[in-house]
Formats: sequence, C-alpha cells, structure tokens
Amino acid sequence: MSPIDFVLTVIGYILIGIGAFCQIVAGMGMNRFPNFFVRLHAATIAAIGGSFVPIIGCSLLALSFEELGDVRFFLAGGGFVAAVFLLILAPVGSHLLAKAAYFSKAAVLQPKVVDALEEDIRKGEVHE
Amino acid sequence: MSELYELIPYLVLSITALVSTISVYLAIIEKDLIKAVLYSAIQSTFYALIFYLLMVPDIVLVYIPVSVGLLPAILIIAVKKTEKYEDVTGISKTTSTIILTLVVIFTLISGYLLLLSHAITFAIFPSTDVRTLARWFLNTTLWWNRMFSAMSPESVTAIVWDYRGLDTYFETSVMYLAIIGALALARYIEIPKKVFKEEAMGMSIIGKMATRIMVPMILIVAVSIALHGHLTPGGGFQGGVTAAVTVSLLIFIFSVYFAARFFKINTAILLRIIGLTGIILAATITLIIGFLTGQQAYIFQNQPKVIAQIGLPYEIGGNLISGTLLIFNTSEFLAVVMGFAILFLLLSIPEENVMEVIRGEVE
Amino acid sequence: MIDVRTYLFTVTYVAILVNIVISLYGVFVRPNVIKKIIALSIFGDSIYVYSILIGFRKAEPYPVIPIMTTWQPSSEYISQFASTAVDPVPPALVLTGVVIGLAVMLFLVFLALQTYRLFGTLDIRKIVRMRG
Amino acid sequence: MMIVEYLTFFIPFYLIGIIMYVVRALKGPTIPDTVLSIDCLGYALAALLVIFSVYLQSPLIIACAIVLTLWIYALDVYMSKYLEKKELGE
Repeated sequence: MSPIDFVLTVIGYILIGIGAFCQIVAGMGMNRFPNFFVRLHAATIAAIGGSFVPIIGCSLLALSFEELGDVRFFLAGGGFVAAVFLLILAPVGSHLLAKAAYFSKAAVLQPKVVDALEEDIRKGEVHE
Repeated sequence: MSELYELIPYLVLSITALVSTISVYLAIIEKDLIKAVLYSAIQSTFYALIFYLLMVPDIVLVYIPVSVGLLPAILIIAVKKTEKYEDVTGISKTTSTIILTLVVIFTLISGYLLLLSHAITFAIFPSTDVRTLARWFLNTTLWWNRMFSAMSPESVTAIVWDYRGLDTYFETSVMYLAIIGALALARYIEIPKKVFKEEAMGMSIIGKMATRIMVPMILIVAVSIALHGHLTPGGGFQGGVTAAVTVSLLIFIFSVYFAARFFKINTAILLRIIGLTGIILAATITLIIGFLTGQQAYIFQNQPKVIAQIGLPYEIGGNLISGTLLIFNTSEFLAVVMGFAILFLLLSIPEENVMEVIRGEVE
Repeated sequence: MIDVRTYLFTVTYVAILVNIVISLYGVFVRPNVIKKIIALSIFGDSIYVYSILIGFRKAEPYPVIPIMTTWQPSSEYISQFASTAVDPVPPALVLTGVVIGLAVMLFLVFLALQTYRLFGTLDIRKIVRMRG
Repeated sequence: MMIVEYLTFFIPFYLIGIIMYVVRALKGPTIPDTVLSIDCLGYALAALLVIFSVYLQSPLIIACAIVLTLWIYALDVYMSKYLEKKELGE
C-alpha cells in the first residue's frame, strides 16, 4: 500500500466513524426534541454530518481499495456527485419545508419561548 | 468476522422487510390521506433498499423515481384537489373479516405455489443455482461469438431490448396508451395564458436559486444514466424518470407558466412522437437494410444471426455501443421524459379552468 | 440444520407476503378511491419484490450484479460471472412493469379526479348509490 | 479485507439511526414532522447505499444513491407546496 493510499484510507475511516456518531446523535435528537422547529437542528446533523461526511469518506476509501479494479474510480466519482447533490439540496429542502410549515401553521409551536418572526410580521416588516 | 460479513446483508434485508410491513399497515389504516401517502413513501424507500440488497440496481434506478417521487407527487396533487380525509363510518365488521380471511387464504396458497415453482431441485431457498435460461443469458451477454450474443456487458438491458425486445415494445405501448387516455380525459383543457412574475409566483427565492443551479446537473446525470445504459446500470426508462424530476421541479418551484415557456403540451407530444419513431426505426433498421440489399433480416435484430448476416456494429473506434441498444435507450429516454412532462402539465392546470370547461360540456 | 441466512431470507419472504395481504385488504374494504389507488400501488410493489426474490441466488461470499465490469472478458471471467450473478430475467420484466404500473396509476388518478369533478365525492359507496 | 471488516463494525450504527427516524416518521404528531423524518431517512439511506457499495464490492451500483438524493428533495418540495395555500401550479 502506497503512502497516499494509506492516508486516504485513514481519512475515510475517520469520516465514516464521524458519520456513525452523527447518525446516532441525530436519531436521538429526532426522537427527544419537543417540536418541529427544534427537530430541524437534528435534521441538519443527520443530513450533513450523518450522510454527506460518510459518503465523502466512502469515496476516499474506495479510491484506495485496489481489489475493486479500475471500476473504483466510477464508485468514487458517483459518491462525490451524490455528496455534492446532498450538500446543496438538503438545506434547501429543509428551508422550504420549514417556511411552509411556519406560514401554514401545520406544525405546533408548543413549548414556545420567543417567536421573533411573528412579532416582525405583526409590525409589518416581514410578509410572506 | 467473515461469518458476520456474510450475515449483515441478510440481516438488513429482514429488518427492512419488517419495517416496511409496519409502514404498510399504518398506510392502510390511516384516515388522513396525506399521511397515508407519506407512509407509502416510507415503504417505497425500504423496498428500494431491498431491491438494492437483492443486487438489481436497474430496478432501484427506476423504482426510486417512480415510487418515492412521481407517484406521491401525483397522489399529493389529487388529495389537494379532492377530499383530505377518508370517511370510514359504516364499514361492516363481518364483511371485512370475511374478505380478510379469503385474502389470507389466497395469498398463502399462491405464495406456497411460487415457492414450489422456484425450488425445482427442492433445494433450500434461496438456491445456489439459477435457471437454465438465466445461465444462458449470463453466458452470452458479451461473448466472442456475435451470432449468439447481444454484445453488451449489461445483461438486463440486453434482455430488455435485444433478447426480449418484442415483449418490451408492446409493454411500452401500454404505457403510451395510458398517456393517451389521460390526454383524452383532459380534452379541451388548456394551460391558461399568464405571464410569469418572479416575485408573485412560485416558492421562496432560495428554492428558486438552488433549482436554477441543480436543473442542469440533474439533466446531465439523467442523460449519462440513459446513454450509458448498455454499460452501467440504467437505460432509457431510468434516465427518463430521473429527468422527469426537472419538469416537476420547474412546475412546483417556479410555476406552470414558467414551465410552459419550455414545454408547450403540443411540443411535448411532438417530441414524444419523435422518440417513439426512433424506437420503431431502431426495431426495423436491419429489416430496411435487408430490404434494400436483398438479404434476409429480422425485426429487433441487433447482431448478425446464422441465416441473416446483417447486423449493426457493436463498437465504433474502440467504444462499445452494442448496436441498436444505444438507439433504443436514447429514443426511450426522450419518449418517457416527454410523456411525464405532458402528464405533469395536465395535472397542474388550476381547478377553476378545468371546472369551466366541464360546466360548458354538461350544459 | 438451517443456515441463519436462509432463516433471515424466509423472514423477508413472509413479511412481503403479509404486505400483500394487508394491501389487498385495503383494495377491497377501504371506501375512498385514492386510498384504493395507494393500496393497489403497494400491492404491485410487493409483487415486484416477490419476483426479484425468486431470482435471487446464494453465492460465496455474496452474489454480484448481472453486469460485467470488463469489456474484453476471458472465458474464465465469463464462467465465474455466470456462477455468481443473480438472475437477470426478473429485473427485465419488473423494469417495464414498474413504468407501466406508474402510467396506469396516473390514468386511474385522472379518472378519480374526473369522478370528483362530476360527482363531488370520492367515496365509492356514495358514487354507487348515485347511479343505482 | 481490512476495509470491509471496519465497515462491518459501523453498519449497525447507521441501521439504528434509520430505525430511529422511522419511529419519528410513524409517530410524528404533525405532517411536517413526518416529512422531515422521511428526509433524514432518505439521506441516511443514501449514505448506507454508498457504504454497501464498498462493502459488497460492487462499484457499479453507486448511481442509486444519486437518484435517491434527488428524489427525496423532490418529495420535500411537493409537501411544502401542499402545505402552502397557493394552487399547485402557481
């Protein structure tokens, strides 16, 4: 194994480990947070930490996995494309959902401490 | 450790199947229709994982867009346009129990028969061997002898468009008949002519910007899935349904008036006809060449056969193109994406315009 | 002595059978047309999984996809490939089945929308009473 | 085979995460909760697909992950359009 392969493998291992940790944390947050808007935090960890990071890690791992043959570059390229799509699309999807949920009042805002957006709407500074 | 290695895919398979059973049960008994649609989407994602672990990536590529994307989209549109809750008062208990019993008996019998039909050798399920037909296909999909081969490393595409091409042709025509049926139901209804306004229509500016960036990338991925259909998992159907996401994103995020700039319904029908013509042409191209040169040829002939020596080249300049498979995939891609564009445009017409037309007909 | 893998595979098989039962129950008993369409699509999907399960095989260490990774295969490669790849015939049938199933579902949704526009309800019992 | 053994250790964590998301999706009191959990579920599944692609040593099946990512986003868009008050086409 050449040095560059060794480095890629170690980075891949670390990234996949971080991904597993983030999955567990996000799953716990998803189940224990009180309402929709707080759960958005857990969703962020799930999308970026739990999915984007391990996909990059797997791509790096595949680059150094010589038993796969030449097709491993296909795997690495596909993995990077999927990761880029996820990086751009996941936050946008969460934003669209949160906006729609807030303005349609579909999500309950139960343990409510402060709602700055509502005050701004009442003052007329922000509108839909 | 190596035992665990072999065990994990089967473990994931069984857990996935059990979770999908729970979500199917909840989807059926749920009264809120939109939640039922979402539960069926969960079931679809898990079925996709099952297909993946059963090593059929072609099905995953076509199943995810269809069952996670397009079908929920259509059902969400339908639920928004009609009733949101299901009225379940008055279903008699005895009738449903009788029906449930009958269904259980029928399914058990048919499942047992299918299990028997698989285990020809009475080996434990799953057996270590496949059927003779499958072994023949696997052996000849890329072979030294062109007479018996489809010259494509992708055996699924080879079966779809070469070995069983006539089957696929008629199955595809069923799909286009369904699209024609939908067009016939929406006969005089047209997209209202309005100018697209950036601020007043569609969703938030962040969504619009991200979609503007992503649409070309999605199209590139779809085209590469379709054009590499004879080398890697994918093909015309898979690329077409992946590209259909761009049409739906344009309609939902911007508006139907923005999408109508690119796709008029009549243009889409025209492009679909071009795609279908390409399929017919690829099916009969050897026949035409044989007719002109006075040789024998078959329909859906890809490589030369024993008594019909005409065949398309399987590689050009060292690149494998597998004869007609490339033409089939390209035409099918065009036809599928335009078919779904038509259906989405028809579904997104505002309800007032539709009701006007229907009221005019009733009177 | 049954292998653990066979046991887990049988669990999958039975779970899909249960899915078929539940979805058929939904098709027959639930009154709303949209719910019937959802149940019908689940039924179709379960049947597809079933067909693919039949084409699965056991190989060491795990079966490969029915796609070659080289363009100039030697005869050893081909025999190795044919002894480990899964059955490619069920995917080819299911592939067209999925797309056609979607087109038929779309047509059914169009019919349901048209029914709602004409009758004002999607409850199948009320629609039957109106015409009866 | 070192790489594969390492992955054998980590796949169960991803499975536990996925099952937690499913619990929230099936329990979720409101519709946005369900959609958000399906989101996380889909992205976690995409990661799992990539991991399995290395694990089963079948590099060609990677394209499924790209398509899954795209369509989970599309499901988000549909649901937020459903929740908004506007007509679907506008």
